[in-house]
Amino acid sequence: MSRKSSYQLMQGNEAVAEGALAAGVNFFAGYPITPSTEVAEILADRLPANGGKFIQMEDEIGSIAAIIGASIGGCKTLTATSGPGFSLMQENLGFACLAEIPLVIVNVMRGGPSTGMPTSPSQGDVMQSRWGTHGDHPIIVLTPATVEEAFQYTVKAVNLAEKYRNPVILLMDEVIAHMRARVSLPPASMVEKVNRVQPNMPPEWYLPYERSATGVAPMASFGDGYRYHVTGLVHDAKGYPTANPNECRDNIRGLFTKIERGFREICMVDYECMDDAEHAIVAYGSMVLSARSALEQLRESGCKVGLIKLGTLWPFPRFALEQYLPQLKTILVPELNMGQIYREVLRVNAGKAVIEKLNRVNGTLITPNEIVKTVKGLIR
Amino acid sequence: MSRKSSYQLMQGNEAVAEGALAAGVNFFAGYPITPSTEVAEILADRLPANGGKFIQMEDEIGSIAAIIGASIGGCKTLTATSGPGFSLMQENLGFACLAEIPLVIVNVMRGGPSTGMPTSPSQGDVMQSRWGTHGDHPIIVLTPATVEEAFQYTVKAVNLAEKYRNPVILLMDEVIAHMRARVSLPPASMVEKVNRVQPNMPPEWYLPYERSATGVAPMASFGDGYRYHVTGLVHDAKGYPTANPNECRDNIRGLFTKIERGFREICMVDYECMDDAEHAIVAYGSMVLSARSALEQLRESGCKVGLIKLGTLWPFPRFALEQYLPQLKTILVPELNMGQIYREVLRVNAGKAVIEKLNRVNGTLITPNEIVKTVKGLIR
Amino acid sequence: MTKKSTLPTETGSSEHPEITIFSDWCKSCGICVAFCPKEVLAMDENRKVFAKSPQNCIACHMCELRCPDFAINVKEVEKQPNLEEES
Amino acid sequence: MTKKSTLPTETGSSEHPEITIFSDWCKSCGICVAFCPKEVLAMDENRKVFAKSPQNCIACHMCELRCPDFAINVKEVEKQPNLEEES
Amino acid sequence: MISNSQLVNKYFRHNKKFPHIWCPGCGIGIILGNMLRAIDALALDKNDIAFVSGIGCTGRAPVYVDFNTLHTTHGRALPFATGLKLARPEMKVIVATGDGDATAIGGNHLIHACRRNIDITTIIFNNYIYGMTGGQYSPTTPHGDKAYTCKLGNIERPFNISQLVEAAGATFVGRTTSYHTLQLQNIIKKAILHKGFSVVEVITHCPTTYGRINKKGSAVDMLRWQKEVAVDKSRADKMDPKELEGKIITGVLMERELPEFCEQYDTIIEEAQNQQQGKSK
Amino acid sequence: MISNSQLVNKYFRHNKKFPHIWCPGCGIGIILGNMLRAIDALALDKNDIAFVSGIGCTGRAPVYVDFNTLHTTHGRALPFATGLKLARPEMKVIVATGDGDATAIGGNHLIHACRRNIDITTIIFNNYIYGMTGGQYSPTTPHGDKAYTCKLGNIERPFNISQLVEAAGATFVGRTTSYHTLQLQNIIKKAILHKGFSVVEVITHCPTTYGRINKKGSAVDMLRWQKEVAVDKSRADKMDPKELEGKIITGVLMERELPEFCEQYDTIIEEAQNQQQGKSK
Amino acid sequence: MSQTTTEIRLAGSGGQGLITAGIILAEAAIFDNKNVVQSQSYGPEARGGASRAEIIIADGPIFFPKATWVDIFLAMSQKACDQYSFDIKNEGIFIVDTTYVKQIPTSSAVAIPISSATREKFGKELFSNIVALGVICEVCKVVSAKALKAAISNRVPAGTEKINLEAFAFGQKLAKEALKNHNGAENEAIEADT
Amino acid sequence: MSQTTTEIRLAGSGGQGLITAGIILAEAAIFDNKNVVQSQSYGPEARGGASRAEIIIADGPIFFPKATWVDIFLAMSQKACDQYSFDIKNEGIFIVDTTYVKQIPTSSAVAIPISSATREKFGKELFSNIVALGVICEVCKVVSAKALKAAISNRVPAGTEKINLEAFAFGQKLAKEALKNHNGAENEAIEADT
Ligand SMILES: Cc1ncc(C[n+]2csc(CCOP(=O)(O)OP(=O)(O)O)c2C)c(N)n1
Ligand SMILES: Cc1ncc(C[n+]2csc(CCOP(=O)(O)OP(=O)(O)O)c2C)c(N)n1
Ligand code: SF4
Ligand code: SF4
Ligand code: SF4
Ligand code: SF4
Repeated sequence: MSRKSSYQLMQGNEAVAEGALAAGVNFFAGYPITPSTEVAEILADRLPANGGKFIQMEDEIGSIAAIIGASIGGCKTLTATSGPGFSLMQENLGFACLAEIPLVIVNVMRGGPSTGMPTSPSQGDVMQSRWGTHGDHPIIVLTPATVEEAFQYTVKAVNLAEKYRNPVILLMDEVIAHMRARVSLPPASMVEKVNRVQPNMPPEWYLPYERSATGVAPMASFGDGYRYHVTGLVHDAKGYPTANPNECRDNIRGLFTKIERGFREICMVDYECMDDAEHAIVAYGSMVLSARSALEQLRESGCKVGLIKLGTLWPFPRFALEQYLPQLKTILVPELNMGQIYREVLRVNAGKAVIEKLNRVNGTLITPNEIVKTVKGLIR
Repeated sequence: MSRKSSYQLMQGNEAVAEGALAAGVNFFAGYPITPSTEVAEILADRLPANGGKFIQMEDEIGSIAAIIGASIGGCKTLTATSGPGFSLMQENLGFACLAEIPLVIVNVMRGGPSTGMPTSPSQGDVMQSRWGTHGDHPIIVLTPATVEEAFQYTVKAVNLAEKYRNPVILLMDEVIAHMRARVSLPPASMVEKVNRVQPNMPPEWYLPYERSATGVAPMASFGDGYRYHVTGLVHDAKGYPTANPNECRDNIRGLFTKIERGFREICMVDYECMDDAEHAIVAYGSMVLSARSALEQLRESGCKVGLIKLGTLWPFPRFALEQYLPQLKTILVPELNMGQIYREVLRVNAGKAVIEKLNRVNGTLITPNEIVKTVKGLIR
Repeated sequence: MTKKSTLPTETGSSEHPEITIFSDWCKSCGICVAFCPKEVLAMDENRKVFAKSPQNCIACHMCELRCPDFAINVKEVEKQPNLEEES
Repeated sequence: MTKKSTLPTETGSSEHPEITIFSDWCKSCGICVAFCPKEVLAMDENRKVFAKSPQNCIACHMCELRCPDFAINVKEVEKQPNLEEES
Repeated sequence: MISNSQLVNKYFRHNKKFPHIWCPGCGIGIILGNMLRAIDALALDKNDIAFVSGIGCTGRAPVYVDFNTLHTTHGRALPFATGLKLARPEMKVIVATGDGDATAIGGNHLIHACRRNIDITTIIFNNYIYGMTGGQYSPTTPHGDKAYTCKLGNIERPFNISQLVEAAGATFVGRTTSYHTLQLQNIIKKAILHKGFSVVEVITHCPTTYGRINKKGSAVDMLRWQKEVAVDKSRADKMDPKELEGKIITGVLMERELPEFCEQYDTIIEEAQNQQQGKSK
Repeated sequence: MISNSQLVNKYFRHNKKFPHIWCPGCGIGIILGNMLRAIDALALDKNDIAFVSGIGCTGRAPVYVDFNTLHTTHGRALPFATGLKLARPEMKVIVATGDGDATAIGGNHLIHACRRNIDITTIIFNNYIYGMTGGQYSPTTPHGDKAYTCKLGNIERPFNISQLVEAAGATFVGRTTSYHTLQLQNIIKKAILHKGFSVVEVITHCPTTYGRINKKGSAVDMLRWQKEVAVDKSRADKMDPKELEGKIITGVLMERELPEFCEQYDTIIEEAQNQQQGKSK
Repeated sequence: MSQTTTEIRLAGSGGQGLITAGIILAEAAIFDNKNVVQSQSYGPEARGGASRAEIIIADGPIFFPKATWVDIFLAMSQKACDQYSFDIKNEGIFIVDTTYVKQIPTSSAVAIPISSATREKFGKELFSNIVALGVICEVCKVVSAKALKAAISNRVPAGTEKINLEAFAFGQKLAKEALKNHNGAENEAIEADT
Repeated sequence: MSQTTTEIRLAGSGGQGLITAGIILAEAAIFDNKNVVQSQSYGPEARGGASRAEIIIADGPIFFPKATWVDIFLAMSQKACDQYSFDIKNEGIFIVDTTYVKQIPTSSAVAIPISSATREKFGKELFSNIVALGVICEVCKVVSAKALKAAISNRVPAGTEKINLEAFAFGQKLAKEALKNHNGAENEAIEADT
């Protein structure tokens, strides 16, 4: 796509597709679903033109399976879906976690549960993105709040997936996915691209699950001469199934270790007006937009309010809160769900500040004014 | 099955099947999976003999779909699965939540994620059972700690499902599912059976989603003359799709209201030695067994330790903790996962007691001795 | 909208079949017009169907059977339907 | 167990094909014994296979092809395999 | 014949649901109407009918009509219907499903329902595309045709639904188009009366997506095409394969008798109860 | 011919994996061995082979052999393999799957892989039952036979896999048994060489579950049965249907040439790139 | 209308192309070097229902992407007019397509038979959305005609630029006439280049 | 062996029927009016691997269902013997089937060729597990022979009760002989009815 000026009008889903291309994604498998379909449609056009591949699978189970297969074949892969499809992907998402396969799932959240409100905004899948598959596992979940971030976070998602050999979820509200805004994207050459570490030892020495100092093992692609085994069973460093308790422990705990080691790099948090804040709004996704508007008004009327904007939801960036807890009297968590990140805030808060939630599940947004009113009520 | 004495040897999975029959379950659809398969095998034999129906579906998605269909047809329904199958059921589980269909899913947890450790005990699916499907929704999750409870809780699960028009998950560790123990089951006639409330107004007046004072609407069976609509879209009191924000709010919030109203009835908690306890172990499932053994030893050696045994995991029985927080110095949460209920305990604790976790994810149990040692370490 | 508020726009005389169009439901797809074997129907300037030549109607009911919106109704006057061969 | 530790139990002389049985791998299913066209093989009292009549072996390799456990090996002495018609 | 007014009066729900959501000229309404006429002709009791669908434009059909209606998840109408039918064998269970719903995400349930020969009538509204999500290719999009995820032309080959369901075990297979409304009524009637799993494939048109991107003209043009390509089985049987190229054979393509699932299950119940009585004696 | 020792040396992984997990006499080992012989005969490079499986006793095959091996989730081997193949079209992708894995939970992926005609060789180990979970009926369990979830006899009818995959679009269909090891090798060789989606159904035996509950005797007895019921296609073509009742026709049942998916995708890439160049000019 | 932020809402029914119009308007704002956010509401997943596009144009940053206090409202169907006019500013500009809006809620509305005039002029209603853009441009001057023309050429299918620009000019003309009647004052006919 | 709690472990390989033996033992304990918990470990999902059944018998409540300090251990394969004997009490009873266990880890073990003796006597090893129960009954007396016989009759396939009871008696006999050699003392031959 040739750029006519440094600014352009772009939709959130389009920005995701552009981000994927910029990050080097060369394989997409998916199944259409509102409100994420534009990502697939754009990549169906753009990938082959860039020598990449697009395949529409028979369902979402097949879609995630196909990108796992392609990732094992060495591709940078991504799929895009929404709640119902994301639910169907859960089993194979667990496979990717355990087998440590880099991939990105874009989940554009719509009102739920079930078919729910297919074209309405929601943030109902926050906890699901962390806990949706069975068995204990860590995961990385990013959530953009603007169209520009939809681009940036997609790049980041692909890079983190590659770096940590882990699935990354890009969780986006329908609002961000469907709104169009003026953006200025960096030229492709300026975009940082991370590639998974490949083994450089002789094939006989290669242990596909032996963690290096970073906690991540190098990953060979099938067909490159490293013949190894990939399985959804708990496995040893060679990749072979094991029932040995120590090996099992090492396998599962190792998944956590690598993410813990990368914790600070993975966590993206922005702070706005927090220096002197006595009250904070913790927000993510579209609620950042409402909160920012509210913040302007609140500061104008002299309230010492700040914004903690979560770009990373999981692992939950607890430090972002902890560092401000000593100065905070109240924290408001506005969400388009019944209070999911609210629970995390409560946990981390450990009884210190007063925590309040503001929730909406009727398919409409919480407006800036509602936040202003609630914060003022809290401050009293 | 004729009883030879009031005591008999019974396996956990067998007790679930017996409980289902005692509660009046007359429809089972499932797909075999270790370690839950015995439930299906027993019911395949026993249901037709009791005039009920058993069908083996092509997968778990079909299994839950079939029991939803049968439940709408008026049957009391149940399915049994394990992690991978439970993950596949998530989408339709959300349908059942939103459409308010009574049914019971038995999830016998095995080591995960993915295929994991198919025959090893685990408690890895605790958070998934609450958050596995997309969109915000409440759910009821019970977890038995003995073979006898496997029977009792299955009955309770069926009854709660019927009473609240809601899916209920019976979450069981592999240990409980596969161990055999001496049990004495009540005669079928003594087992309390709850049936969903049926409408008794003329069909034209029937509103399938108009909440009564209990927060639950009466549920007609298809074929009984009440022709109504069931959908996975957010709907109004008639059951018809709506995009009206107020109706949407009423629909989603109403799901929560009915469970909140029933909170105390739904929550099963047992307290052992808690009266004078300064330290508590919070445990569920097989960890109750380890904890009880440990408790005996700890009390013998004079430690003021008690046990809070959670029979209901979701909605999380926060009051069970809250009432004891003033007297507690420390709380230990042993789990066969990386610390899932631990998070809930932390949240409810709100900084009051010292909370410690004890986790295992290698396919083996935490032994009583390990708990004893940890508690002693905590007490110092 | 309930049926009651849908006012029939046009009815024929008692000699030929009675053609009723519920114009609130009509989405102007033109199917009835196109497949009427007797060119009874036509579209007005607001792209709503009306019976231009009701007298030609043979009550074959093809417009009724093919209207995707249940928006057209043909009532014959004491006669049996005259179903046309379709293929 | 690695292959090295698996001691071959029996070998034939150089006149007839050399039959090797890896008895650690043999699960005593009896397939090789049943389908040997020349009744070369038999089961010992521990239900492990041995070559009872190695001299009769025609190196048809049917035992090898059908052993589910890769536990039997027939090596002909400089001869081409004599593959039996199967059906 | 029942008129549209009578149809609406007798079978439609009388609240805030009309005009329906389908695009101008969409074939779904035509098929729905003629399905209702078939049901009317059979004089079935509305209380005994369960009308089940998945997700898609087609999936929106049940909400309008006054039966026991169940709008399930995408691709899963058949297993929902299977559970319902087995729980209520006396009911007539009819499934409305799009080509994507039936053969993409729902393909497995379709072939298994065929195999089980459970007494359900499945009407597949085959418009060659995913209508609801705005026109991506489906497993029935013809090779070479365009959709919004294959703007350069579809490289996949379409399923032949009739062949597939026959091979999977269906015991009644019919096919027609939304143009051939009388044949449609006729086949649906037969399918409902058939004891066992019956599939009726209806070739229909989505002018908004498939029609637009493939430049197939208006709904009227697309109906004309259906008229042209359809050849009744009785005629086709006499034609040679060359002549039939590009044609769609319509009619009852296959019908056979095999034991029905629910009936067979009744024998299992009987046997199990006999055995149990034997034991307790 | 490569001997077992050579086979083990050349193709098996040399660590702690033997003896394998399959029961005494189980046919899976036989099929695996003869698949390796076929591969050996084709002189393929081990680095170019991806061996993919789902879950089940059959699914455990890949871990033993020294290829690029991928043991996926239950029923999903084919979509994993599809992604891998499309990412690495130069590799030979072989899928090992049980009857349950392939046609129960995985049935949809199977028919869609057929339809796409993607160049993957799928070997279906059909033992008529779910072995791994201890013997529940599968979509191929014969009508009337027993399993641990149908002790009174199966009321469902089995899929005819060959018919199903042909109707779904497979371009190579072969069938044989674990008894007919030479034919097995032969068909697998042809299937691997076939450009397009190939299915090889191997009738095999699970003495532990299906054999036991149906009183089919030992593994040896079950192999004898395979020998008896198998009729080579060349012979079967000359026999009349009556004679063939209860028989299983073996051999290459169908082979046809149709454009392969990955190759077609290459033309899309070419076209898209041409268009883009056209644009940027 | 605030100096720095203008909220515009275009509402009508499914096939009228108002989302496209919204996108063009937004893109034009960018060409005018303004900041912009555009969003839309979908009805139920299927087609034919009410459709609504919102465009917020500002000099500075824009946070909340939905209109809360609408400056300019275009209604091209009665339903849309009834449903989406509740939050129009008192001093806001209200444009209605009288082809479809028969009950006009305020006497201050600029009432133009956009669709029927388009049909008369071009034989089909296809270009009504572009005609509407011409109207908006003329009535509100929130984006320049130059930018709008550039945006139109950029977004419409290749080969249809000319006729679309004609439609735009036609809209401008319609508006001018209407304003004459409406305001009783002549509006400037020259393009408001910036 | 503690007065109130006895932990028993039966270990061998897949097809030997030790889980069934464990179940029968547990059921017999119930017939003896004791409390009991039985559990087993599975190998990987498939068959043929090591197999282990544990039975805890007590007068009072039993909480933890797994053996932690084994009183009675039966090993019917070398692998099981090697793998599962680490937590046997010093004073525990160690029974090995010398058919398959060639390396016996303690000289105090009661060594009986259970499988080969069964094969000799009954033509097949099918009944080895029941023979083993006879041995255990005789060696340990943890449950009564009467209860065991009742439990056997209850659990074995209908029609095979008689031969199974014969196998049980045969096991008792084998044990008696072995104990003679082992202890140098004659054990009582009468059934320990309770
Ligand atoms: C699990 C899931 N995946 C995807 C979707 C999105 N979706 C809705 S309808 C549909 C396909 C519609 O096509 P078809 O079944 O042919 O019906 P039509 O709309 O053409 O009638 C899709 C992909 C969904 N609702 N759920
Ligand atoms: C999602 C899921 N459901 C169920 C299972 C349990 N399961 C494992 S293998 C299997 C079936 C095995 O049968 P088949 O595919 O015929 O292979 P076989 O074991 O006979 O070789 C089942 C149901 C699973 N692992 N995952
Ligand atoms: S067929 Fe129906 S909707 Fe179409 S123009 Fe005629 S009356 Fe209107
Ligand atoms: S076929 Fe193999 S496993 Fe079976 S008995 Fe012969 S050598 Fe042993
Ligand atoms: S999108 Fe297509 S299938 Fe859907 S309602 Fe419109 S015309 Fe019909
Ligand atoms: S259970 Fe059956 S299929 Fe599985 S390894 Fe044993 S014999 Fe083979």
